[in-house]
Amino acid sequence: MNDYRLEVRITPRTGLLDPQGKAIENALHSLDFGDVEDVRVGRLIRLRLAADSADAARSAAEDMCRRLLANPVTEDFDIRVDGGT
Amino acid sequence: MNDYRLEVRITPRTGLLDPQGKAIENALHSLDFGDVEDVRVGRLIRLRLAADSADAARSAAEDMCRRLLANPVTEDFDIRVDGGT
Amino acid sequence: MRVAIVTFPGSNCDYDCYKAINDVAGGIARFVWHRDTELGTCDAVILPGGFSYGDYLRAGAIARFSPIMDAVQRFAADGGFVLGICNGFQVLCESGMLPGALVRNRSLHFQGERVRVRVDNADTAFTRAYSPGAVLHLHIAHGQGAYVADDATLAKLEAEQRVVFRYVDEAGEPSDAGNANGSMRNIAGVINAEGNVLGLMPHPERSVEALLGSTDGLALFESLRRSVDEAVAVTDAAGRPDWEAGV
Amino acid sequence: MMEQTGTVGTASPTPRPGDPEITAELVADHGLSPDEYERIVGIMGRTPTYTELGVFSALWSEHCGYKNSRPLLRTLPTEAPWVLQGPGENAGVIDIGDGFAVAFKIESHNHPSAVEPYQGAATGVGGILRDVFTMGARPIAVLDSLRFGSLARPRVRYLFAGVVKGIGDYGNCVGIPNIGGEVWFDDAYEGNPIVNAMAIGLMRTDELIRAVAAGPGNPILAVGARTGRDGIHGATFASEELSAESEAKRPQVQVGDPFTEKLLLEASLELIRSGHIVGIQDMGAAGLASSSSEMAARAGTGVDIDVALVPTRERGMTPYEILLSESQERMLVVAKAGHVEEVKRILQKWELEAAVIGQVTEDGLYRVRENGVPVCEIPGEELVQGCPTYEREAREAAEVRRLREWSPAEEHLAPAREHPLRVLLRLLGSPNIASKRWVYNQYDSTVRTNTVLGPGGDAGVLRVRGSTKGIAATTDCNPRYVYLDPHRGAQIAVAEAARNLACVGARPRAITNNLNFGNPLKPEVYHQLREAVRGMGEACRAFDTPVVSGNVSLYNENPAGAIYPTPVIGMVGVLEDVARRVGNSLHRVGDRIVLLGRNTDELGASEYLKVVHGLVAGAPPALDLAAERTLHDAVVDMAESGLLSAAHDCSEGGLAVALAELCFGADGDGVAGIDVALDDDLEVAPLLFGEAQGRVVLGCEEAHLEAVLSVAAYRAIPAAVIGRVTDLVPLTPGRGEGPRFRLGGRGFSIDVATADLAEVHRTALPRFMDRALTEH
Ligand SMILES: Nc1ncnc2c1ncn2[C@@H]1O[C@H](COP(=O)(O)OP(=O)(O)O)[C@@H](O)[C@H]1O
Ligand SMILES: [Mg+2]
Repeated sequence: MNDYRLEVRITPRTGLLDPQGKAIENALHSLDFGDVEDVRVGRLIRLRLAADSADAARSAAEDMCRRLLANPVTEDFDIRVDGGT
Repeated sequence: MNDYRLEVRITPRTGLLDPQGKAIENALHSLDFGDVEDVRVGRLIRLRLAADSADAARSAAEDMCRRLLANPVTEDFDIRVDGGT
Repeated sequence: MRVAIVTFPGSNCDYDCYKAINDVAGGIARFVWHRDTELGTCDAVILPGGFSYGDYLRAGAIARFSPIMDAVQRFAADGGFVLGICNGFQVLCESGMLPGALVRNRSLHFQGERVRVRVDNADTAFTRAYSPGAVLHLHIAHGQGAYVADDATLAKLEAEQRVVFRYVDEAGEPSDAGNANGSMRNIAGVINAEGNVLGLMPHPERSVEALLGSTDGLALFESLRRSVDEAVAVTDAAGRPDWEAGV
Repeated sequence: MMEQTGTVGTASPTPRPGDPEITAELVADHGLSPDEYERIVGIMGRTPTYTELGVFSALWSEHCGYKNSRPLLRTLPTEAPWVLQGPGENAGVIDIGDGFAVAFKIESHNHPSAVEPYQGAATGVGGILRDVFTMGARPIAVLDSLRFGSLARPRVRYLFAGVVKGIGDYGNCVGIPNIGGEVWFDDAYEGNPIVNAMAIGLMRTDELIRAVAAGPGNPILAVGARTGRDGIHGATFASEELSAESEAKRPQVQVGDPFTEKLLLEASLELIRSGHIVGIQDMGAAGLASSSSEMAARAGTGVDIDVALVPTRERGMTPYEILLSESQERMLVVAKAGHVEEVKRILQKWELEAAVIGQVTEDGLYRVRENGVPVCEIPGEELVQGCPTYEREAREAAEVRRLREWSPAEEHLAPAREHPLRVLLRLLGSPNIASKRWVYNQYDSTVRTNTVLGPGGDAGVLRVRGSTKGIAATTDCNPRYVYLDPHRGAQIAVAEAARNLACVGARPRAITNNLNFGNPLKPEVYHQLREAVRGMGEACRAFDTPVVSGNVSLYNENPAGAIYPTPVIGMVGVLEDVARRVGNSLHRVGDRIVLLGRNTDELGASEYLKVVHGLVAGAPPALDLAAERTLHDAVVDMAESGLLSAAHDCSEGGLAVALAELCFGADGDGVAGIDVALDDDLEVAPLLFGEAQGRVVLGCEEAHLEAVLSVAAYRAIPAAVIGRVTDLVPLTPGRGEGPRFRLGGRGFSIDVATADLAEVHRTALPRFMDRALTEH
């Protein structure tokens, strides 16, 4: 078994309203970051996982996302696997 | 001016308790993902920014983090810049 | 006591503070819109509870950039009394007027309930009408109210007796069981070094009438009134403009 | 600009490039029957365009058109001298005296919550708040009535947690206290939870405004959030059964933004009070299509709207999409001609967008254009009122009749193997009876500083500033009763609501109701609906509580069948002197405990049978409407005279549970000890756990006992002094310690530390829910 560090990024589905992103965008504009657009706020989940291979780690993480971490109705996710020591 | 896609990752300071991460870790264990450890939950902010260069984009984003996006008492941030079209 | 209550978009305890000041605490309150740049004449400022900017990003993070906040900072720097309640406390921390930060409750839930809070410093402008160590029944209503700060800050706060309120258990002790939301050292409210800016998560304005179940918050406003009266006696002599009553 | 577009041809709309062809299949996909489609063609005198078909399908859906329920709803009482506005508006309104009026309504978000519990429930609260503040009333309270499957299932825990968080986050953020509600669990709701939210608003009687598009020439504005593609056909969606396909319709999920709602709320009230507008309505179900056509129909006018003027969130939206989008936090405002700038100024202050999108016309036509080109033109009256209504075939399920005729055997009457104490503990720990603190602690119940009694009591109570009055509200429905006997079950739902109000000292005034039923095309379901409405109407007449608003949610089914029929009653009452409200915790040592009403041998449909014997059977308890009414009047009289220190009705779990609950301190602090002796000649189970109606348990000072008994005697209400409060502690003691709960009678006695009962009651829900986060 190897030790992997995973990063799961969960973001609101495109097309869905993201009121938080909108509020942050407005705030950035009023702070003179006028060139900012399309602010979307998601979640970042970092974790360590013991697995046989990077692929196994990734597929476990996908399973976690589908079952618990991401809301299948409103969120998309993607996964990065690092390490393997 | 080029168009950059930035990803700002904001995570709870190491050392600070992360009750949300802990709750997710427990839930994953009870779903038989027993090998998961060190779960930390942060925020992922994606945005588009017009800037002269990738460096300029990054430094604008750093400024945003310091002023608004991250709370220096509790959070660390890091930034990824993509694109430049 | 002339009190300016700042209304941010999303504030929702502004009216409650207004009624507590005007109807019960014997003061005169007035709303100030967050876009205003002047507070007008006043003896104290309240940053009320609620969800300024929807609590998006972090509670209080966006509101602290509201135009009025410059005036609030100046007012505080001149020694004016500033009271931040719940979201107002979060705004004060975000703006650096108070140390520390307020993060998600340990329960991970919004908590709307009555808790026990001990007055750990009854020698401040905001708590002088309480007896030291008094245990109050106050309501909390927040999702991000766990107080955190680094060790050095905590040590300094303790050393300077700037932890004004603490969550306590039935025995009046700041135990883990009595810690309503997972705050470090059970901290429910802190004051700045100068003693004129107080922030607390519980809502004293919800406990000023017996009909609603508790009057334990009343002495906070009473304390403020006394402190203001003393301060005003000095400043009015200095010739500040008169208060336009009832505006 | 409008003048200009108004002159661009009045030729009938023709299909837009890219519109699908109108086929029988497309018509069916829009939830319209061939007959209904024929009627549409008759109204139009031609084939409708795709846009027109979409508009018809939304307005003729069950949700907007009430096609299966309207004939039944017409039989309900809707009038009383104090009713200022009955059904048909955004919310009903009653006069409570002293120049104040109260607006209230309940609404379901069952289907959206089944798909996405958090957003589904949150947007449900958002919608019902808008219905109330568009009447000119400031929202002062929310209540929520919830039903879920069994908590043993992770999916149910996920739904339950998500719904509660959604309701809480939305209402908390807007700053409206939650003052009550109910949660009930049963397998019948597996896969199809019930999420009903009720809102109450307060105004001066002269601030009442109706949602009308009056005055030809007046400009129409779209206000608030931009229109996106979310929720298109939500109204049709809400009128279909849940299936694997509805899972696939996921992009319809609407996202709530309570922050914008709060701004809309303040801006709307300011607009209404400014005198610059003539009408305002939420763009709720079926969005712009229904709000604009309904406002016109109420005024007998027409509208002329250009969708190109509607601010959108996404590019390239078609007229069809713009008209039917259910994006949240949007309102339609009809301004007075020449006042648009003033209206916009008020909205700007609240950082809200507004755009003039059309005007009121006098030709009665519902006309929509895209950049001046007509895309939809429908006679408004027919569109809004022409939806055919149906009286369906009704037949009671033989299975239900059989269950109702069940009668208890020896083993049910005297739980020999289980000591009554064990039964009591099991009932107190049953999720249906256990404390709902886990739920309402996630709600802000004290914001606005008017909450005199919050959740956890028999009803919520608010004071009315500037008056001595109080407003009380409750939601009730025991769906097991309605399942076993829809007529009586619905009557009991109304009776329990009225009894709950009486227990806090309020006189019932009016109801709103949410009819949550299955597919009305099934004769058994239509039978339930018809009988429940009949029972509800009768009970409302008996209590003088007319129906002023309501909502119908049909097709609540899942693969396993229909839900229990669930006609939720939201009742509002008035206290003349709010200082005389009565709580449901015994709080004075020496107080006497009095039972009003009579214990019976009934056991049918009880929580006891379900929990202890796994049975859903028997007839629900008998209900004597006249006796109930007398009881409520008497309890309110006693409360108003200051005779009562506590009152609590007997409902699920019967007398033993009611007594136990009276011993748990308010706010979760403290417990009381009591000593109660019953001398009824009844079997143990029906006496302790039967759910006979018409019973209230009172606590009163010794000095008031005679007065209490004489009020009861005067009204010929059976009254028995059954015990007294022996001791009291302000903190909750540890296990086995502190005051004792003593309850004895013929052949049984219970003697237990009250703290032990309280702990079971308090910890049952957290035990399920605090395990861990749950799977989807
Ligand atoms: N979903 C909910 N939201 C708010 N309050 C609730 C909810 N469910 C239950 N409560 C509170 O808990 C109390 C007890 O619930 P319940 O046992 O159903 O009461 P009752 O039998 O008196 O109607 C309710 O009166 C209500 O105040
Ligand atoms: Mg009940």
